[in-house]
Amino acid sequence: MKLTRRSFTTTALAASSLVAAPTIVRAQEKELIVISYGGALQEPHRWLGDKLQREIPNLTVRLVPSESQDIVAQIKAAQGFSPYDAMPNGEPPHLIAIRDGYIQKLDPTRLENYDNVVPEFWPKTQGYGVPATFSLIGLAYNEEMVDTPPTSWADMWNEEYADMVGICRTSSNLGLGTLAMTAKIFGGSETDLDPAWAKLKELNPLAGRSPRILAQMLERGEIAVAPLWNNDAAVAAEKGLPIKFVKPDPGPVAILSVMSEITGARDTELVYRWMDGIISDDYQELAAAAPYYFGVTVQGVDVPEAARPYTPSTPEEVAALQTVDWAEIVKVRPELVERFDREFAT
Amino acid sequence: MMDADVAPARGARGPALASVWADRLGFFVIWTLAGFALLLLIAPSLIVVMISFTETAYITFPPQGFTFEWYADLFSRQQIVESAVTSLRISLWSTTIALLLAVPAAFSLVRGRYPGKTFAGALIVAPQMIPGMVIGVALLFFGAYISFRQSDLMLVLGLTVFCLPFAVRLVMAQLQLLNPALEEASLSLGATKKRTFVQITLRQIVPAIVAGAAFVFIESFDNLTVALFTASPRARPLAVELYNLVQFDSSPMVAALSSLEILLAFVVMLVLGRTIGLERLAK
Amino acid sequence: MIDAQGINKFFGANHVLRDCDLTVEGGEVVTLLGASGCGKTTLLRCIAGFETPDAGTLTLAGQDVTRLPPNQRDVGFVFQNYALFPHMSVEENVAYGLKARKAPADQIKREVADALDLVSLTDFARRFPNSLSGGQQQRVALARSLILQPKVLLMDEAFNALDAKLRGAMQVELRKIVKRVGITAVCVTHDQSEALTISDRIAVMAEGRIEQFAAPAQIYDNPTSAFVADFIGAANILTRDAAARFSHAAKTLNGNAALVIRPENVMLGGTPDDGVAGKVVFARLTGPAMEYEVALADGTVLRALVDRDGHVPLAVGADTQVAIRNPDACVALPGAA
Amino acid sequence: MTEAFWTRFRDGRGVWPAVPAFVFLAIFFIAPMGVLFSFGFTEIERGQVQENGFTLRYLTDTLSDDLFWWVWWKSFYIGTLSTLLCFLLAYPLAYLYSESGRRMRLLILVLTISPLLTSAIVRTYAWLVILGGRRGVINSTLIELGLIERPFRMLNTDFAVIIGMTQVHLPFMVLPLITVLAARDRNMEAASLGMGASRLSTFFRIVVPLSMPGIVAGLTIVFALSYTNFIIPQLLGGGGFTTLAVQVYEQIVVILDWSKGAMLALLLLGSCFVFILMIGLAGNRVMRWSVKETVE
Repeated sequence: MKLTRRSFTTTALAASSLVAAPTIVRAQEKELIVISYGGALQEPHRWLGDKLQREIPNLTVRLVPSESQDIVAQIKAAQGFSPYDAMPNGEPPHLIAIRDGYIQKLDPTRLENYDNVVPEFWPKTQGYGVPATFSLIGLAYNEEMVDTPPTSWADMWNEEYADMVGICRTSSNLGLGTLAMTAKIFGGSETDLDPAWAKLKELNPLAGRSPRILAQMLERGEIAVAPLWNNDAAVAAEKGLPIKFVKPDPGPVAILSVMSEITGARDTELVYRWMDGIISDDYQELAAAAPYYFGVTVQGVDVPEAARPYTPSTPEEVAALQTVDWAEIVKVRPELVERFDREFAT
Repeated sequence: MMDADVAPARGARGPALASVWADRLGFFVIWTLAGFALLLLIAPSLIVVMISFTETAYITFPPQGFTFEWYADLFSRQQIVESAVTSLRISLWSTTIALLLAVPAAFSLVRGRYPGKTFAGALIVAPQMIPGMVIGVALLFFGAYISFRQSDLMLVLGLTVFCLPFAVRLVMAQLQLLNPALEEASLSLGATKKRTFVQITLRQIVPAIVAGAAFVFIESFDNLTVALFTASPRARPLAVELYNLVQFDSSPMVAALSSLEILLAFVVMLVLGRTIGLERLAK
Repeated sequence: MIDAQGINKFFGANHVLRDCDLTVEGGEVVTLLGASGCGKTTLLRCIAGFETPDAGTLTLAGQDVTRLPPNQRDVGFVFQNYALFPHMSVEENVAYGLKARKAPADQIKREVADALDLVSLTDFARRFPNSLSGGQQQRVALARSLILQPKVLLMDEAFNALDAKLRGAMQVELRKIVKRVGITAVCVTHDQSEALTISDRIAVMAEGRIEQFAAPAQIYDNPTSAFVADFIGAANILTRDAAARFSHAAKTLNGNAALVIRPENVMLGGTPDDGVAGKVVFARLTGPAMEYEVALADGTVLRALVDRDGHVPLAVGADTQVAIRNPDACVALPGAA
Repeated sequence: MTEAFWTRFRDGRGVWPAVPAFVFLAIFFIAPMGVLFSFGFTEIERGQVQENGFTLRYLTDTLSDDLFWWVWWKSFYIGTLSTLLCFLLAYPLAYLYSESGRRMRLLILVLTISPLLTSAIVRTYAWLVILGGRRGVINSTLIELGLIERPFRMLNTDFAVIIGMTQVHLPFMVLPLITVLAARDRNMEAASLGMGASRLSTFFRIVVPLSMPGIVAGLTIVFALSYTNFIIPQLLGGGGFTTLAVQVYEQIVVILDWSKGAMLALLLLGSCFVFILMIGLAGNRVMRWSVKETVE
């Protein structure tokens, strides 16, 4: 190829117009940036985003798939100029976000669907954000690798699964949930986690950096059993992989996800439209359906039959749901993250 | 000094038989390692491309069936397409800025005569010694300090800092090879200094500028370490998107996206090979 | 045409040109000759304008150009390795100067054709420099300079890059072309035979000074210093005492410090009364003549060049008589040998 | 533009053409590095730098922390092993290049340069596919062939990280070696063979020592890259795998302790420089012959 002056000029012109273009277009746009989940679990948010984009002219809804941890780092760096508008948080990071002032108090009068929500969920939000969905931490296993499926939390320590158990780092809710649950069944508590560390270490587990990565490890057959989110297990099973989910005795851990307005959001009105959408029947029906099986937080939405293995479907199962005193856990979260390295660094 | 295995030359006699076999074995090992290195360079790309055509919804080897579904899936995802455009835009900016800074700096560092030139040279190539992550983190902190937020601009600046040394060094290397007599010849033939600069000096370092541009562009396009800390969440570059996909999504779509990046690399290499030759690129 | 007066140049503390005066007439070919580091290239670059003298004035065709940049001087320069632009074809290289002067396209075309014809490279117009031989490259460089019809053509070691055989042929070729064009030329070389071949006048330089500036024959026959005598051709330089043994030469010596005797002026095998006894220590054939080194009794070694016609070669170790053929052709030098 | 402008630009006379680059680097490189440095010695709470917050706490805490030294050792060991493996593979390849004809050379160049133009994530991703569990390329092939029944655990091990780093950094080792090996003076080898040395001993006694400059350059750059890489350990090492670079990321992004993160980044950078310096000094010792002796 010979570089002539003309071809160079043409390229330069084309390049500069490409560079300049988005700035011109963006000027008249409205934008809502929402933290979302990664992979297939993002779809319900996508659906709601598309719906809002149809309803509101010039609106772009951007979904940022992320584990919420690095998002909080960015919000912190932005010092009050958050680049994001709304985010769903599981209970532990929700408490941290309230403490550090990253999210805003909810004004219930601005929500049309406020009364839709099962009233018991409201206190858990502590007045910040709307209860979006809930998910379960249970045990997932790879059918091809396991002869007798686990039925209780204690089964993780079964001889059969020796060296084939995975756990998630304590930087995630999944990891914290696993830790808290282990503490509970082995005589500890939220304030006394030492038994849990000892028991987990006994497992000689393979650690996953994040829940999604842990799920992938299970999918690839690197591990046979792992505490996992019901949603991730459901998505993997849907793909045709031999992944099964059990609600182990005495019960799976339920964690509520709260959708909140982030401090410094640019267009509060839009954020409220989004939160209202989250607690609408349409959205909840979709989120509860295959293959996501998110737990619903509103009244009157039926849980589909196929969701049975993944969600609490009988009153007994609802009663068995385990809760954790997250306030105690989040106080020491940094130490717990570091402790993981100290215990499990390989 | 006489070593055991270095036989002294005794007339026309060759090395001892044992040493012939040692030779064969030794070189067999050397060529085997070379072959393994070649395999290591090519196999991962080939496997990723193969996987991208599988019909299963998860990654499996050997791939089953043949489908373009994952490529279609890729282009139907607005977010991925947008991030590709973002990366393109960011890369063009950082390439332009890096070259505008690098070319004059290279002239000064090669031809200038002033005290402290060595130090100046060391300063300009210093970012090369700093891992991208540290540059990204430093910019993030610096931004927090002066209320300069993560944005396209911050990303462009970070990438420019990171890539500047490559561009400067490439242009400097070429300038050092330039024969100053060519410029004198041009002047003695009556050309103006501007004409001499444009037609002789600049024209001669065009290969270095093209190579520099290509490298800065590709590095900016692919960079994750700087981008992770400086990119605007609103317009995330492809590398960050891909990093998330690898972690969050186990579908073969990731393989499809990777295959396209591999294809892009080959196209760029073809262009570079045609314009300046790969042998020169190696240096 | 060229008038350089009192040129001085320093590179840092290094005094590379010392009071150089050089006057070149129009149409004359002048060579700056000297060993490497003598300042000849610097002087040439001063004339070209690549260097500015620290003292002295330089006039080209009556115009003071001392501080003028090279592109305004109207001089042509042929570089040591020709400095052909590698990214341009032969044609484009030759046309470069005219294009820089914004000459009309048809004129450029015509003149490039003429110039290539002059150096017999018409068939190579579209080739690139890298595909040409050294001699061809040199002719391109020459054509590239000549096409602009400069007042002066400057050449820096223009034959260096050629092999020995081609070099001789190209020197003759160059002299012919330059004379045909009638241009004033200044060349730089360290090769005395090249200087003798192409020059009308030679300026011998040493340590930043012009030692002697004269026609080749004048320099050869009447060197003004031992350095010049030694640099051009071979020379036996005898001290006063050594020279005194040769009775005929005493008159020429005339009280000076040293005597220059060219080897061809040394005669071997005469009778003892008109010669000095010596012993052959080295002998070789140079083609038309035999060259000997003969040691005298006091250890002085003389070189002698003897025409082979009717000469019976002497063996190493043979005793012989050394004499001077023509005492008038000897040159007496006032300084020390 | 004036003639003077172009002269000065062409000659690069003076500092000024480099000034824009200097200013740029001063603002966007030196200053941020300064902030990073100062953050390592400052109390920061919720993103706010505290008044009179100077502290050596982070330095002393880190240096007295067993975990830090453990992680440092891990980084060093992973970096060193993958650098050596890189060298072991790159040298024969570069030698093959120098001994090959045009076509083979082109092939080697294409295969070496093309990974440089592909993003590191793509190449790391490939290892997830190759090493990953029972569906991975290696295990599924071995099981298919009936050689093994239970898949090897390859992903999420030190081995995975080392092999991943080796592959990703191989071109950086190959290129400098190609440059020195292809340009070498072959008369030396002819002389050695002529004196009766075997080919193999010629290779080890003549070819390898004379390519020392390329070796040092390759080792330096590959070590620096491996030692500071945090993507490959994160993707291939598993949740329990941690190196200094990973710790920096964890502290800043997950634990949100900027001061500690900054301190770790400084220690990472400082120790990296020390190792690079050591490689350079070792190289100089080996290459004593290349130092020009001053002749009096």
